[in-house]
Parts: sequence; C-alpha cells; structure tokens
Amino acid sequence: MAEITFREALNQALFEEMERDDQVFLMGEEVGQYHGAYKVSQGLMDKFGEKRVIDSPITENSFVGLGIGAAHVGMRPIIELMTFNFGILALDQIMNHAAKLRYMSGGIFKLPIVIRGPNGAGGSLAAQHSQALEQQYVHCPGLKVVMPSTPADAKGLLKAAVRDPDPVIFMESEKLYNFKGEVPDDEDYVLPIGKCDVKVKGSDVTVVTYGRMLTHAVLPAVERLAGEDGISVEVVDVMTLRPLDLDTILESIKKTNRMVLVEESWPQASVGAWICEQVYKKGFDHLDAPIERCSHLDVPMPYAKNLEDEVIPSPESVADAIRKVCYAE
Amino acid sequence: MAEITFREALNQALFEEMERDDQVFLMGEEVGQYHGAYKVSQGLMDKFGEKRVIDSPITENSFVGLGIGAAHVGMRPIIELMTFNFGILALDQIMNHAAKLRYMSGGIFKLPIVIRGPNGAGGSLAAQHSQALEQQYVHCPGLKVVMPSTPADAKGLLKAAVRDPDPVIFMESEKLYNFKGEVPDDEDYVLPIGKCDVKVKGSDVTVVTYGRMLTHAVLPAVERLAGEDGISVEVVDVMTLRPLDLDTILESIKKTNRMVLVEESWPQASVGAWICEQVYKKGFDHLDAPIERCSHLDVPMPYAKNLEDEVIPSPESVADAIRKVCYAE
Amino acid sequence: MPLTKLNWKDAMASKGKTSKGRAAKSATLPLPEDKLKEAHQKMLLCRRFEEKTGQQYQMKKFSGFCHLYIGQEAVAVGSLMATEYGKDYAITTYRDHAHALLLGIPPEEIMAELFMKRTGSSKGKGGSMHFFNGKTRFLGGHGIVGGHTPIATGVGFASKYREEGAVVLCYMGDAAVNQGTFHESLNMAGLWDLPVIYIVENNLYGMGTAVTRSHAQPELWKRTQDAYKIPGVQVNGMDFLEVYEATKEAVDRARNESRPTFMEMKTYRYRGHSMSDPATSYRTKDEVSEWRTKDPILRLEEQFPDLFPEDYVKDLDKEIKQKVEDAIKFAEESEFPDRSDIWTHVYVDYPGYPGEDENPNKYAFPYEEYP
Amino acid sequence: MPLTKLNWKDAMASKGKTSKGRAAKSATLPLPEDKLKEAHQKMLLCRRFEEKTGQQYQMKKFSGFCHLYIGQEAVAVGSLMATEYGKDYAITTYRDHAHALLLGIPPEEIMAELFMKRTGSSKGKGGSMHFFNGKTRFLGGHGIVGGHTPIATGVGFASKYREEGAVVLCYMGDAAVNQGTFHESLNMAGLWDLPVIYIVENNLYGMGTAVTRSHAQPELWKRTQDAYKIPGVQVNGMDFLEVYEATKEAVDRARNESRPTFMEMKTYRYRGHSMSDPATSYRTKDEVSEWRTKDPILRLEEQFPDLFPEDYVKDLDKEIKQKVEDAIKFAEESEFPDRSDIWTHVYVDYPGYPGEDENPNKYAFPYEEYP
Ligand SMILES: Cc1ncc(C[n+]2csc(CCOP(=O)(O)OP(=O)(O)O)c2C)c(N)n1
Ligand SMILES: Cc1ncc(C[n+]2csc(CCOP(=O)(O)OP(=O)(O)O)c2C)c(N)n1
Ligand SMILES: [Mg+2]
Ligand SMILES: [Mg+2]
Repeated sequence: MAEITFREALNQALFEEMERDDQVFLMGEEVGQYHGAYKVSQGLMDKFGEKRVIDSPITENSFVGLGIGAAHVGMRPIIELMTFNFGILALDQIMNHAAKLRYMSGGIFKLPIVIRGPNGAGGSLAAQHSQALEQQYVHCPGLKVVMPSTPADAKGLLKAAVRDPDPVIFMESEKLYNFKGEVPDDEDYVLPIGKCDVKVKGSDVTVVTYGRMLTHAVLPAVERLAGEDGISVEVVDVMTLRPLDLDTILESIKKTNRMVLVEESWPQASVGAWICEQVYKKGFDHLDAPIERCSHLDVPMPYAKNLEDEVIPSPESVADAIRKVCYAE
Repeated sequence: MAEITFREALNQALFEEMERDDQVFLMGEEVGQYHGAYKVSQGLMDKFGEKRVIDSPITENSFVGLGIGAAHVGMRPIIELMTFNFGILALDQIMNHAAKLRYMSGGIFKLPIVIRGPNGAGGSLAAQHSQALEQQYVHCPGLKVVMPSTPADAKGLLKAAVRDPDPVIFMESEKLYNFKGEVPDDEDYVLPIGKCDVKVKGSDVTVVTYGRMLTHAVLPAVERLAGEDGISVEVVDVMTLRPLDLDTILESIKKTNRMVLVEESWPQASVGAWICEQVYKKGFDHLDAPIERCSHLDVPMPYAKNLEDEVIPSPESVADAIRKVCYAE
Repeated sequence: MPLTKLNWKDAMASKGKTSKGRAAKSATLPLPEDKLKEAHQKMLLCRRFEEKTGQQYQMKKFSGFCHLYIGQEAVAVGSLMATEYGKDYAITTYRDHAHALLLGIPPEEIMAELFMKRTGSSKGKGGSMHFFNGKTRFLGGHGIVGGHTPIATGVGFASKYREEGAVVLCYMGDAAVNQGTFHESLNMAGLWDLPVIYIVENNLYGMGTAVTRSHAQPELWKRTQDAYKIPGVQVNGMDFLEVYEATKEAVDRARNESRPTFMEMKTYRYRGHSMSDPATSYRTKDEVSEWRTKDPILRLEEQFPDLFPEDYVKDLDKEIKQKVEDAIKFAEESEFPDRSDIWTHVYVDYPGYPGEDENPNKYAFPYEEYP
Repeated sequence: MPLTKLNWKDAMASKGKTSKGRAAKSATLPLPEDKLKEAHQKMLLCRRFEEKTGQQYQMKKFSGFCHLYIGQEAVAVGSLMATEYGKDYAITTYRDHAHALLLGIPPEEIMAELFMKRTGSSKGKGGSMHFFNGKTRFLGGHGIVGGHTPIATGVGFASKYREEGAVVLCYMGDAAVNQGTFHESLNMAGLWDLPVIYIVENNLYGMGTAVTRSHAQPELWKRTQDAYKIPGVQVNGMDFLEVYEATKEAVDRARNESRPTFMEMKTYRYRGHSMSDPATSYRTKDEVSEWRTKDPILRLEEQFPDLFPEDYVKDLDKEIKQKVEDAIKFAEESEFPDRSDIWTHVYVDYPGYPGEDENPNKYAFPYEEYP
C-alpha cells in the first residue's frame, strides 16, 4: 500500500488495464500530448503511443460515439470527458445508443465502454462548468454509474469498470484529484461494482453520500459532531449509484433509525431524492424522523466563491442536517 | 366551449398566440409543409407564411439554439421537437444556455422560449423513440416544465407558456393528440403555470399523476375501483412539474393519508420519486402507509406491444397499487 | 392509397419507357452473369418483401413506425455486393429491412420481428427500425437521424486499430448530412484515415422536407472534399451497376489505403416516409411517376435483356413471392415474447436482471473471433 | 513563468524585427487618423488589461478559469470597429475580456466581475467567461465550445425577421469549427441567408491540440464554400487593417445582401490556454517568439510611424495602465455579493424566487426597443 493521490490512483488503473488488455484504448480531449486537462492520463501517451492514447477533436457526441462503435465490435474503450458538463453533448450517444444497443438487438451485442471524467463543481467555474449530472445517467436503464470518493475506491472501481461487460459511467471530481489515500498496489485489486461501503461506523444516524461530498462535507461534519455534540454517525458511501445497493443502506437505517443524504447535485429529481424515497418506502417503519437531504441549492452555480460555498453542501450544512434529524438542534 | 381534440387545442393555442404577437414564431422539423409530424401545426404555414412557420433541417441542438438566440433578443420562439427523444440532442442548448443565460448575466437577459413536443411512448416505437424524459428538465433550475393531460389544460397552459418570460419545456404525448375534451374558446383563456389541479375528488387515497397517465391509466383505474372495490380516490393532476405545487398535493394527503404516484418514466431518479420524497418529508406524520409508485419498468422500451403494455403503468397496475396502499388487496 | 402503383405486370408493360441504360449482350457483360442475376434476385426480393410488409402493416398485423425501401433497392444491393460478405461491416438507419435481408437475416425472422414475435431476429424487442446480425457484421438498424454515424466511425477505428482490413459501409439518409454528428464523424474519419464509406441515400426528402429546403448545399457530394478532405462522389442510385462500380472503388480505397469516401446516391422512395405518410403535401404525382420510370429492377432487366427473359423473371418473382408468403406464415405462427423477456438483455451482468434468456440470440456478434 | 515576455520596452526595442506591413504617410492613410489611433488605443487597452488580469490571477485575487486574449487583439478590435456600435450584435466564447472591454463594459466592472464582486457587470455571478452588455448588444461570454454558434444564428434570424438591418459577429476558436453545432449553424445561415459573420480566431491550438492534429482540413477558410455556400476568407489576424477591411466587406454583405460570411483570422495567443496551462508540452518557445515578432500593436505602430511617435505611445500607455490600476482598485474595494443574490435572476417569475435584486443590472438588454 502506498499513499497516492486520487489522480495517481486513476492513472495507475488506466495504466494497468491498458497494459493488461490491448483492446483497451483511451480517447478524449487533451488526454495525450497535454497529459489530460487534469493530468489523469499523465505519461500514458509516452507509454502506449498515439495509437492507444488519442487526442480527439472537441466533438463530444461523436468521439463518445466512436467509442461506442469500437465497443460494439469488442474493443474496450475508455472515453474521457473533460467534464461531465460536456457530456450533455454526448448524451444522445450514451442514452440512445450505448444504453440500448444490447436490448434493441435482443442480446446480439454487448457494450463494454467506460465513459469517465470529473463531475460537479470545480471551484468558481460558474454555471456552465459546475454541474453534477449523475441523475441523467442513473435514470437510464442499460447504464451503470460509479462515483468513488477515495483513491483506493477510485482505482479498484475504475479497474472494475474497464473489465465490466456493460457501459459504465465513471464520475470523478476535480476537487478530489489531489486528495490522498492509501491504495493497494496489487494489479488485480478490483472492487465490485454495485456495493456500498460503510466508511464510518456509528449508531445514532446514518449519513448516505457519494463522491467528493464524503471527503469535503460529510467526514469533516462527522468529526465535528463526534466532538462537540457527541453524535455517533454511520457513514455509507454509495460508490455505485446504479445498480444501487439499497440493502446496505437499509441495514444501517434499521440500526440508526435516522438518515441524512448528502449529494452534490440539484435537489429536484435527483439521485438523492430517489434514494431517500426508496428508504422511506422500504424502511418506512424504521425511520424515527423525516430524512434530511443536503443538495445544491436549486440555482445555476454562481461564479463568486462566497456564493458557491453556500450553494454546495458544506460541513456546516451537513452538521446542521444531522443535528436536525437527531432533534439535537 | 367546444369538444375538440388535444391536438386541436394545441393548434388553437398556437394560432391565437401567433395572431396576438408577431414576435412569436414556430420552428421545427416538418411543422410547415407537412403540417407537423403529428399535425399539431396543421394549417399554420398557410395562415402565417414561411416567415413565421419554419421547417428546420434535422439539427435539434442548433434549431433549438437558434430559438434561444432569437429569445435572447426579445422574440418569443416556439420550438417543436418532433419528440423529446430527440431533445437529448438539444439538451446542451437547453440546459447550458437557455436555463443559465439569465443567471450568468446577472439578469441582463431573459429567455422567453417554449420548447414543445410529444414525450413518452407512442406505441411500439421501441427503445430509442419511447422515452419519457421529463426528469432531465425538471432537474435543471432555470427551466419550467409543463405537462398537461386534457385538451383544456393543453390550450390554457400552452398559451401561458408562450406568454411566460422564462424558458418553458412543454411536454405532450402522441397518445393524447386524439383525445377529446371540452375547451373554452375565449382568446384569453390562460391557465396558471405552477398549479396542480384536483381532477377527481375523493377521500380514501390520493393518486398524484401527470400527462397521459391521467387519462390512460389513472382515470380508468379509479372508475374501476369506485365500482368494484368502493375505494374513493382523489386524483391530483400535477400539470406543472417545475415549479411544483406541493401544497395542493399535501393538502390532499392530509385528507386521505395515502398516496399513489403514477408517472410515465423510468423509476430511478425520476420526477415521481422526488415528488414522493417531498411528500414523505413534508407529510411524514400524515401518511398511513408507504407511497406506492407506478413507473415504467426499469428497462429500455421493448418493441413488442405485449411487452410494452407491461412496461408502462396500466389501469390494472395502478388499481393494484391503489388497493395495496389501502391495504385492500 | 394503392400499395404501389408499380405492380409487376404494369412494369413489364411500361418497360420501354424506362430510361435507357447501357444495353449489353451477354458476351460483353460488365460482371459475371451470376452476379447480375444475384443482383436482380436481391433487388426483387427486397421489393417484394417490402410490398408485403406494407400490406401487412395496413392489415394491422403490426404497428409502430415502418419505413419502406421500395425504389432504393439498387443502392443497398449494389453497394453491399461490392463488399466482402462477413468481413466488412455495414450499419444503417431505421429504413433497414432491405439491408437486413441482404445481410443474411432470413425473411421469416425479419417478418417475425416486425410481427413482434419472439422468433424475430431481435426477439421482438427491436422491431422495424432495429435489425442486427452480428454474424455478418450488420450493426443495425438505428433510429436517431445521424446517431449511427459516429458509431460507424468507431467501427472503422477498430478495424484500423486491429488491422482487420475490414471496411465499414455507413448508410444514411440525405437529412442526416445536416446533423452535427455527420460533420464530427467525417472530420475524424478524414483526420485519422479511417476505412469508412459514408453512403447517403439521397431520396430527395427527409420526411417531407426537400433537400433543397433544408441543405444550404443540396449537391451533397460537394460537402466533404474541401471540408474534410474526403473525396465525394455522386452516383446514380437507380442503377445497380453504377452503384456497384462506384462502391467498389471506394472499398478499394478504404481497404488498401485506409481512406474514407463519401458517396451520394441519387435515388427515390416511391412510398411515403413511413406508413403514416401519404406523401401528398410535399411532392407531386408527376415527380413520383417520373422516378418510377427509372426503376432499378426494370433498368437492370432492360440493360441485360438476354439475362432476364420474361419467363425467367416471372418464375423468379413467383418463387420470391412464395418466400415472402412463407415468411408471413412463419411470423404469424410464432409466439409473442414472454413477459420474462422484458428483463433480459438490459445488461450482461446486473443484480436481478438475467443477462440472457435460455436461447442466446443466434445472430450474436462473434466476440471470440476478435483479439 | 514571467507574465509576458513582451513588456513594452522590449517591444519598442525589437520594433525593427516585426514583420513588414504597409508603411504609409499620414497623407495616404487608409483610414482617418482618429480611427487608427482608436484602434491602437483599444488594442493597447486590451493588452494592458489582460496583462494585469493575469497578474492578479497569479496573486490569487480571483480563481476559476481565466483565458487571456494577449496576442489576438487585432481580431476583436479590427472586426468590431467594422461594425456599427450599438446596432450590430456580437457574441463570443469564454475568451471574452477584450470583447467586453470593446463593447462598452468599463474596465472596473470587468475587473470587479473577475474579483467576484457585486459591482461586476454580471454581479459576480458570471465571472471571467460570462460577460454581457445588453445595451451594446454584446451577447456574451459563453463557455461551451461551439455552444453559442446556434445562438448567434438565432440572433441573425431575429435581425432578419424584424428587418433590423443589424449584423451579428460570432467569434469562436479554431476548435469550435469541429463541433456539430458549427456545421448545423452554418447550414441554416447558408440556407436562410442570415446576416451572421462567423469569425474564427485561429490561434493554432484548441487548448493543447494543434489545428493540424484535430482538423481534417486545417485550412479552415476552405470549409464553408462548398459545404454551405458560405464564402470563406482567410485574414491575417495580426494586422488590424486587414481584419478591419475584410470584416467591413463581410459586414456589407450581411447588411445589404443578408448573406453570411466565414472568416478565418490567423492569430496567436502568447499565453497558455488558461492560467493553469504553461503551454510547454505542445508548442516550442521558438514558435512563440516568432509570433511575437508579428505583434499586432507593434505592427500598427510600424505601419504608421508618424501617428505613433514614442512619446505618444508612452503617454498613452501610462494613461491606460492607470485606468487598469483604477479598475483593480475599484474591484478590490467592492463588496462580495450578498447571500440573497443566490436566488435572484434564476427566473423572471417563479414562486419564492425574486426575479430581480434591488438594482436591476444596468447592462440589461433593452427589450422595450424591440417590437
Ligand atoms: C435526431 C432525430 N430527429 C428526428 C427524427 C425523426 N425522423 C425520423 S426519419 C426522419 C427523416 C430523415 O430523412 P433522411 O435522412 O433523408 O432519410 P430517409 O427517411 O429519407 O431515408 C426524421 C425527421 C429522428 N429519428 N431522429
Ligand atoms: C463542449 C466543450 N468541450 C470542451 C470544453 C473545454 N475547453 C474549453 S476551451 C477548449 C479549447 C477550445 O479551443 P479553441 O476553440 O481553439 O479556442 P481558444 O481557446 O484557442 O480561443 C476546450 C477543450 C468546453 N468548454 N466545451
Ligand atoms: Mg431522405
Ligand atoms: Mg484556438
């Protein structure tokens, strides 16, 4: 185990999987010569050449579509979106093609593609560049959606995604790339897609979260509460948003009877809203209080940092939500 | 009041609003010479000429974007999407531009555009042509989302949408176009955006629904249940999905203490899931049973009619859900 | 509306009126006799199959969208015959019945698919717009205008990457040329020298909109040379031989030089855009009649009268019609899919969803043949 | 990394090395003296403003993306001077500080916006990439590559529909030319004769990718004539006069004939793509140095030495620098937005959301002037 950044963990996963399987290639804007807009693909073009690490023109719908075509005939493309904000341009290829080809063909094809890149706010990037868009993908049957929060999870899940036979949307965060953690260096270190991970054990309340909200909002809040308020929080990191491992969440709720959901996305018709609804429904008799949900405020992202900080769930707002659901305000 | 079809009601609304304001124009695929793929724009080109009724090339992202540009400088475009399945191609323009221009500019601009067309399944059109995609728009602040279910509502709300100062996504249904109902012929018959309508009064359970699910699944189920099972159902037609009139829904729940939500869309991270979550949260103490939700099955739409009928909520599945929530199985 | 004005008898009668192609004696045939007969047989099969398909639709044997190929047969037949069957790839739009027939899906399984039956090639889950045959590398059957263009480009990318020497034929309608994906795809194909042949079946209309009303440059073949350095050619899409020869050239360029080509095939659909389109508001009867005189099947017969004597054609036609009848019978007698089929083929591997049903689809793509 | 290698003193010293433009005596000036001086003053303002902006960024006075315009000044200045201020429309990308300055947003309100202050022209909610001025018809400041192209096309549509006689300048980067929206937009503009001038600021790179590595046809001006019947021209984007004259011609065509034009301006950005890009992995120092010898400001001075004696330039420079300093001071002293500002300007009319704050934005688009 070595302590490396989230970025390095992803880089290792890419490196190892490309080395393992020559049908894996990486394509995206600036992934080659420039080493990636966020340097996730650092060194890969030097290692694997221009044949396997391809700088694409800025044409999201079509280079994602190109990847789908390659996957269609058995390759294992990894397509990097510079951010998922630009994934909106590729959504037709992802929803109407990648997600449906297997079904429409009665199982003639499979579509092993990974579409990855940062999702969510990056810090004063304003409205067009700060969206957390997981709900677009989670909604759509045929896709899998993964959103890791630690370097170890990032590596294990990205390797799993590359090996997965179905299309996987793999969502990172600019805010996590420099975040460090211990990562196993075993080449076959692969985590299962479709499993939650209980990141912190606790007994009073369950916080369900995913992606960088874990590190940037939930863990600091939990620490604070353990000290000041003596509230014992259990933290469930969802990790895979589709398929959802509801069982693990429910198990925790049965123990704590209280829940807070923290997500980095707008609140209406969000993934978080849906997870909450599922918990309400399946855990109806186990909840002692309505679930509190922390999401982005329901506005486009403002540029000014002081406003942005208010829009995104913060350690403070998460702590408040936890107190509220524990009636400890 | 005359009895006319949903299609005619929309056509009247278009006609009247174009007549009222010469800044209104209609653009879309086949809206002119062909009179609309679903004949909603029948006769409009003859009446208003090629200047105001424009057949566009098949380039969704850009003719929607063209409308946004025109709205940017004060026109009142109505852009027809042949179906919202193709709206995925225009989503960048809608989410990243229409929804954000006002905010990013600190209020310099407003964006009065209507983007309309059929949403949801049309009958054996298979996976790429049968999607109910309201959750993509409801998620996004800056947009309003309207989905009428009767000819009268369609007319009143479409006129309201054209007059509205903000971007409005107006979702129809192929299955509703031939559906008939009484429609006021008053030229200033305009319904408010942002209000639910209680379509049926009842006392045992509240069914919350929108769009063609009202006519095709909920009302037949209610009729059946009133007869066979003696269950008195209140039906709330949401009509506007954003902004959501939660108060009207909660008022009904406070009376019935039970709820079923019926939507035509996939279940995960759907609008219905979010409405249910809101009701759970704000009506926590008023619910006597978990909410039942009827959505599409979580699969791409199969072509075969017998399968499609199973995937979409039906009078039977809705009746079952109502019975279940009333513990009357 | 009558199903088609060109029933075979009329056509034979009006033979003299079809436009003049090259008339040739068997001695100087431009292609071996069996190839010409194959082309003729294939075009006739497509024609008859589609006529019956339209009829069955009107008899409400199935529903949904249904886009017939009648009139355009020379394009698919001529171009596909210029490729290597089972090696090269093909991909097309929703107007895909002919391509499906030509790429090895038996008529009965196409008809069964249309009839929403479990014996259909997509097991009743794809329908009219979504035919596929992995075995012959037919990659669909796609419903989004322009949506399959980048996919074709990706298949070309894979072929080049793996040095398969396989060429990709990407068919599309004239309207697709305006979509952004077309531009983006051709840019990549031109930039990276991908072995993809983009074939526009220019039938003059995208649904009800004439090319001249939707394309700043209606001479489509001119759109690619300066814009993407991809050679563009215009071809008489009503003439099998022209289509065949032009495609052959493009295939050679793709196979030997790994260079893309853009082909505009001028053709015509005799019927409406889909079954719900009477095709009256946007084109004249005269226009339709005129194009019918250029009929690709009649044209081939007229070009090689020795090969296609009246009796031969009559017998062949009868045989083909029987085949189509058999297909209908098969389709009618097949079972609808089972409720449980809803859940298969969504994913290969997902908790609670079966990846396959009991009988894996026999047209499954042979992944094992690839590295 | 030094902020810029071209500080004014060096530039003056190396003047002799800039490429030769037309040298002219005042007597035979191609434009009135005040116009040339205006152009010079504007380019210098953009230059100095951007230099300081970069410096402030590195001093962490603000964060987020920041794309400087240094090197490209002749493009915005020359083309905008060819339009009618306040009547014609302009729209551009995220690299928009110069356009904002030239379109009437005072430097202090631009700097305040960058500094995330409430006195910024977008009230601190837009930032570096999103400047707008409704009063002068500057429509932004857009962050999605290619995303504003259809919007520009729609503004051209509106102008034509309303017979405004107004022309739209749509600026974009070289990389945007590959996006589908470009293709779709130009097709509509060509088809419907819209008065839009599409100006590509070809600075040779889209972020770190050279045009030759991303465009099948790197001669961008060739992309539109055959594809959309839109004339394409290539212009030396380092030369104010060439830009001005070529744009004038395009503006006339748009205004009088309602015809679009596509203009490729060859230019260069001296700095990285954005502040986080050292611009080392994809281009050489030599290349940068060479382009610096073509500097548009030096070039204009050299073309008209009588107009720009050393003292004049020095004084002007001082004045401009002071202006920029004042802007920084203003920005620094302004207040951050208030929490309540989060909720304004999401909608005009939505329950619970205030449509406006107390002070409507002074750059509000004058809707009342339109029919
Ligand atoms: C993106 C998208 N927009 C619209 C449609 C609806 N539609 C289906 S076919 C068609 C016309 C296409 O015409 P063309 O490309 O010329 O092909 P043809 O039907 O003539 O073979 C349209 C508008 C669609 N399927 N996809
Ligand atoms: C759709 C989209 N994809 C990717 C990006 C990220 N991005 C921002 S600018 C840029 C390069 C654009 O280059 P070019 O068009 O040449 O303009 P320049 O920056 O050189 O002015 C990229 C890739 C984006 N903003 N939008
Ligand atoms: Mg066509
Ligand atoms: Mg550039």
